Amino acid sequence: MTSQLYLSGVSCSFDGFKAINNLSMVIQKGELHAVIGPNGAGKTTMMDIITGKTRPDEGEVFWNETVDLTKIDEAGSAQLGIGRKFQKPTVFETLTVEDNIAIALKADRGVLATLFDRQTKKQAKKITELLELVRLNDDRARMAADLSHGQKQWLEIGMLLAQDPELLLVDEPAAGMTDAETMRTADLLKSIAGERSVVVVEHDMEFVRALNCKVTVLHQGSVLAEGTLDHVSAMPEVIEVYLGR
Amino acid sequence: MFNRLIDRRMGIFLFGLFVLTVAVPVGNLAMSGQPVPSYAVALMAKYLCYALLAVSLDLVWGFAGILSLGHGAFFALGGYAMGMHLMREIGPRGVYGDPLLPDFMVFLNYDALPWFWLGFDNFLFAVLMVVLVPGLLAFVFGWLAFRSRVTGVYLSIITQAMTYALMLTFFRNELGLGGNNGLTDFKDVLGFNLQTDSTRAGLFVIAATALTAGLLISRFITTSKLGKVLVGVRDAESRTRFIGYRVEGFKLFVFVISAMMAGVAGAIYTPVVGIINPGEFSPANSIEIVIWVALGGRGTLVGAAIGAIIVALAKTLLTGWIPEIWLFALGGMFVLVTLFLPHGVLGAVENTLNKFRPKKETTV
Amino acid sequence: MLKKLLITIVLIVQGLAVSAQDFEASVAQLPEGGYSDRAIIVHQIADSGDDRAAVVLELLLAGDLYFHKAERIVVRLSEIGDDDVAFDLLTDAEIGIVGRRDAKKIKVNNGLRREIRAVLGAMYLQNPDPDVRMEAAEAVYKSGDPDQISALDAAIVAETDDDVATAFREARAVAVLNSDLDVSEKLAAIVTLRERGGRDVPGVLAAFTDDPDLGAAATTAITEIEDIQKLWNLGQNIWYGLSLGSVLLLAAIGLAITFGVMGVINMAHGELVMLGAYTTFAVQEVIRNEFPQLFDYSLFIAAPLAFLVAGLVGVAIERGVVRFLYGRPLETLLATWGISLILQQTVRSIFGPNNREVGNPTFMSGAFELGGMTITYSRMWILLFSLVVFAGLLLLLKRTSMGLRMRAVTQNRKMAADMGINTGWVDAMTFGLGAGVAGLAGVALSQIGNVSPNLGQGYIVDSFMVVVFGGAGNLWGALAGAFSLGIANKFLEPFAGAVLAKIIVLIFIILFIQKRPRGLFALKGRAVEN
Amino acid sequence: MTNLRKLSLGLGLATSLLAGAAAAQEDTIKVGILHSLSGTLAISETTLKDVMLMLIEEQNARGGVLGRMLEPVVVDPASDWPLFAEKARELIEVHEVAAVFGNWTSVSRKSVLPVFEELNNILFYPVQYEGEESQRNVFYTGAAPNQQAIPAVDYLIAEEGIERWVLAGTDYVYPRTTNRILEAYLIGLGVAPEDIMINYTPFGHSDWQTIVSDIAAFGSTGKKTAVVSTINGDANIPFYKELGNQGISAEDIPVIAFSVGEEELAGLDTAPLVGHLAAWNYFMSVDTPENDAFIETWQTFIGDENRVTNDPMEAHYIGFSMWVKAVEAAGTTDTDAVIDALIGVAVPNLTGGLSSMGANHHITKPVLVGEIQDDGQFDIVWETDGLVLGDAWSDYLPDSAVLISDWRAPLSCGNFNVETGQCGGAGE
Repeated sequence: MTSQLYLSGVSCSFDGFKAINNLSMVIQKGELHAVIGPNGAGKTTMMDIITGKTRPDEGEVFWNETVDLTKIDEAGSAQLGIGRKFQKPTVFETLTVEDNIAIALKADRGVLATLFDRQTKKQAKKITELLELVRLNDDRARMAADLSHGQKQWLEIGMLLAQDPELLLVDEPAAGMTDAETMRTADLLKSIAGERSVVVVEHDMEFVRALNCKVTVLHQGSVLAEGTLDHVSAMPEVIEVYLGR
Repeated sequence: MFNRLIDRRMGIFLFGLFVLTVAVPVGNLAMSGQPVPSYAVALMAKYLCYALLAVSLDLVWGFAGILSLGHGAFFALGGYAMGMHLMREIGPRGVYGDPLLPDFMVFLNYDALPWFWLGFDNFLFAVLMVVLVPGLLAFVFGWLAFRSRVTGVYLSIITQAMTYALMLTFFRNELGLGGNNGLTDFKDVLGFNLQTDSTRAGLFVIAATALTAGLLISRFITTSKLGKVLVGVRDAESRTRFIGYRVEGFKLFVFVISAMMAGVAGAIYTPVVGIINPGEFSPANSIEIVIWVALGGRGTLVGAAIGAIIVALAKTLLTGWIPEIWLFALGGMFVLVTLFLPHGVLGAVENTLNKFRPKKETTV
Repeated sequence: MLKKLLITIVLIVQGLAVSAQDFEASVAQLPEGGYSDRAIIVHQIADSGDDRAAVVLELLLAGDLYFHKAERIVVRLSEIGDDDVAFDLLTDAEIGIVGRRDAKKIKVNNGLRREIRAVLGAMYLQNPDPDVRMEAAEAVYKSGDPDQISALDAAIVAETDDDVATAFREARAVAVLNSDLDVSEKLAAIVTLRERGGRDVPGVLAAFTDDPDLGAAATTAITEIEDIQKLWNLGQNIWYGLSLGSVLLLAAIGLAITFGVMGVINMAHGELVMLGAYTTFAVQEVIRNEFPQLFDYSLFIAAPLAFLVAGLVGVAIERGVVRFLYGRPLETLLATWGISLILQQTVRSIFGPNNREVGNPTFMSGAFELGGMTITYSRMWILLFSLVVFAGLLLLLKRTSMGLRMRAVTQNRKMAADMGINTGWVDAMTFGLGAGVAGLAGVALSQIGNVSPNLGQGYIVDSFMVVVFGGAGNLWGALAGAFSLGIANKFLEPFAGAVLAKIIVLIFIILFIQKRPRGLFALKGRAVEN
Repeated sequence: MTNLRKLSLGLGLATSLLAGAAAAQEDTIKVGILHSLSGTLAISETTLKDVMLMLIEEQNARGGVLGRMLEPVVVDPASDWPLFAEKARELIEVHEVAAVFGNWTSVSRKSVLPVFEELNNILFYPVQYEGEESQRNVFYTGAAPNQQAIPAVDYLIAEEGIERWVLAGTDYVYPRTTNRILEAYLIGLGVAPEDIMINYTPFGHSDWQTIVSDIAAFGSTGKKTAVVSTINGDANIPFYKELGNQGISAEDIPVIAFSVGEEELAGLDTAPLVGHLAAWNYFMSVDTPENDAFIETWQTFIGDENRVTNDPMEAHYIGFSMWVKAVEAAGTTDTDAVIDALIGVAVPNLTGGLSSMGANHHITKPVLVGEIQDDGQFDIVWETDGLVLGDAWSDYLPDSAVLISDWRAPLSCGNFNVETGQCGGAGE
């Protein structure tokens, strides 16, 4: 079984401050993986590096053990099949819900291809499916700006799935969701995992527990502990830096 | 396809434009007593050139969020390309009767035509340059700027720097493009004497057609998936990247298209007004274009065209009616519109109309 | 040269013993003939040795001598009340009021002025006032008239002030070179001049480079002086750069606040500068008419007023328009553009479209030599002024509670509001501050540029370049931006010429922004974005 | 609603046109005034607009022309060249003016030329310019290079013994051409090319430090040096201020200017500039009864006893009285008749002579050289004995030396080539 994502000895610092410090981590294909850690532990920077937004100072980042992600920009990583969801939901406010999904839909990203693109039946069907999955089908004609915070979260997840990525990086999906929605999200992510790999960064312990998956604890830019939630949460140092608070 | 390109506002506008395209030449040439005087024909042709220019800016600003404060540069370059052809067409009819050299070269002591003037005696070559030169500039400039992710006000200011630098360059007489006087004293285009009503009417029709084409092309782009991506770029650039679109490519594409459109506008403008000079590069002119768009309604294409026409018309009338104080009126107009018509004239008009009309969906 | 020769010949012909009658005769001849004739008469008057000679020549130099058409004599006019009264030049008897047509001016042109100064210089070599003697020395130096050697020798002996003495020796040196004295004397003269150095000496020596005896000495002297001059020119260029930079800084610094810190694209910024300049004009008008003696202090009165006027207009703009447009920076562009048109036209309607005269107070006019560099006072004071304004602004933003509030609001409007800061008021103050500083800039610019309704347009583009190049929202950025652009411009100018230099700088800015899309000093605080 | 907009646009124009047509019915003769009242040129042109209004008012007081009152039509071309053309068309087509007085820069004139040609109307152009033009519908009342530059240089050589020359100008056609003429002229007089320095600066150039010090350096070689300045309006004030501040006095390096008049000096403290020169065909200080009267009326009209007069104003004064005289001679305002009548018309100028309109549509004027005084006025230090006729085609430029202009029948050609013996390109 080959690894989906492979980080080794990655370090990255911003004017002196080491955000990521010799971080190593492996995500297996189809794995659901939670990353927890206090603020400033380097969770977001890690995602930036994976998605090519930030270049690491040193270390290797490999995709499918072949592609060197440190040489690729955001668009490139996305085209490889890495989908990313931000902590703060960012959707295209002045486009309709439907269009949001439509432009995220997996397709040739070239300029001309996009210019002359005509939507196929198949695509239309796919869009409807996704909209139903994220329960926005009735709002498909509304402007994304008019959606509630939670709905935007869902829309973004929908856009993420529309890209049909092999790896999803999900940053605090539960933020601003009701408990019910949180649980639904957890179920959704679990259902996704398997055919896709999913990395969830989360604060909400309930949520992580609901995922019940492998957990990595980040601290000061490097891995502090790894294992099941029960395992790690039993470790004193973890309690010290994280749960202790 | 038709429904996609022609929504209500576009339909009405194009209809009006079409009516005008027929009525004006007829009224000017065919009917007795000239209900439409030649004066008005030349004026309206000029307005339509401005309208096309405004549309080209709206395409990049209204949809891709690229505020270019240097669009006048593309307009002027197109104008110069056409002007150079018209200069060549004067031939030996210059005041010095030099068969080859334009007058300004004769009294600035040129002994031969500079290399970049070669080929401009050929109309098609000139027309090609009209789109290529602005397009190329836009490409180089955009490639640099978008690749290094210069955005927002920084982008705006360097576009201004671009047009300012070009203005200074074109003011220099060494450049061999007539310096401050620019290119003028044109005789005719493709053999049609520029000083006849029929030629003027012809130019008017051409301007109207160009505007229609410009609007439809822009409309095609903005209603395509690429159009939606551009809006995406405008709203949340990084998101578009994470979805997998190479934003710089998309920006570059519209920027170049828009520049070419501006170039065409300039090319028609030159024979209409009979002169092209470095003044067209001045940053103030480019700012005015932005004002047309904002005033008409950003991101509506039709609104941009209307904005241009309103301002130009106001300028014409005010400078005649109240020459002493017209700037008050114009300045006041800008202030009031921004304060009270946030969506521009078009937006305001439509809102008021929609109050009376049963709610009907209009796609942006 | 030729004219001088002619004069000397004439003098010889007329013989040297000139008496009082001849003095009066010469004076009577003044109105006749052209300038060259008049030059001869000037010499006659000087050589007459009459004690009225100096006075007459001074009056002639000042252009106060007229030919009274009715009386047919030379008179001096002096203004008494509103009308000109004529006095007989020789008897000083009052002849009465003369109208525009009754008297014909005895004209002097540049050539004649030079002659008179030279002659007067010779007369003043022994003048009690050292400053006068200094001027005299310069005048004789310029004339290089060999006839003055003896007079100079006498003066040098009598001279007590060392500087004046050196000036005399240098003047003598030139005279010697033009004289027919022997070579050793002249070589000595060349040495004296070489020690003087400076820009004009090579000019003097250039005439002797082909001289068999002096050639070598002259040439070496020239090269020596010019080598030194080269170094100074470098310094001069830096100075010019700094001075241009200070102007840019003044023009831009207000914008660094309204645009940089608040994110308002204020197209009316240039007009606010203009208002400052016009305030200066108005102040000077009042002073000219009411209390002329205060004129030298006009700027000190104008500066605070300009700050207030521009500042208040700024506040008005902010309260009246801009505040409705926060978060829509591009609409502010549109609105402020409209405002700029209105301001221009207002000024045009009030003060008229022509340029207005803003005088330099004495401490701002003229220049002084710093080694081989010429430093004009106006530029120097403006440079200092710009730095003072900058420092003041920095202190105000960093040290005062007002500044604290401003930064708080610009960095996080909402939180600041929650903390009970009246954001609206702070906005108005910040904008007013930026505008006021623009007004101050106007005061300075009125001293070196023209004061017309278009003044603002000339500076707006440059200001934006500076702010963006430096990195919006950062005062230090503006400082660095202004001076680096200024110096770059001035170093390019000698090679590329004024226009090309500017173009190159602009292209440089465009490319630079590619490298640092957020300017020299990356932006902090609220992002300036659309 | 957009076609409503269109409709109103059409209407707007239509009404303004009708208004024009209607007004033309009334029994007045309309005179167009085409001077910028806003933008960069307002500085110079607004005055000319006012002077025209004054002249027309005066003429009406004298009973108008051909028993009809004159009606001024003022428009604002806003220092925008294409707008000049548009406004010219508006004046002629909509307001049906009998003649137009206007323009300042050459480029604005160039942009209106085709309009006047096509609609066959008359333009009086009051500003000194580079020559190299003679158009049937245009009458040039400003100075041509031979009425300003050449005599000025002659004066400097004769009276100031100048041997070294700086030709400094703003980078546009007038200075370029003038300087080329001067260069040719000077070299013709045996001046060595290395004794001539030519420098061009952009419009509104404001930082003169480097250039002024270059001039000082150039002038420090022992040879007497002078600056011939064709620097354009706006840039002059900073230039002179820098000159004054760097302490370059007229006695060291005199500057003679062709574009600096009383109006420009009004914006300056001239004390440090005393002795610098200007060459014009008129100075406010000219001592003649005509001039006194003119100044009197001007200052009362404008309501400011400190307001100055200058050369282009005199040009309009001359041009206007020539037009009046020609119209009366022709007995009609019909363009062709007036154009013919204008040639040979002689009217008193303000310098005590009779200026007359030459067959090349340029006029005869005296050339004066004045030195700046501390009161912002010029002291006339030299003037030509007789009047000089403006020369449309300079004799010092190879290509134009062969051209002459004579609009009288049978030749009636603006650029007749004496070598080929035929009317050059444009003349039809």
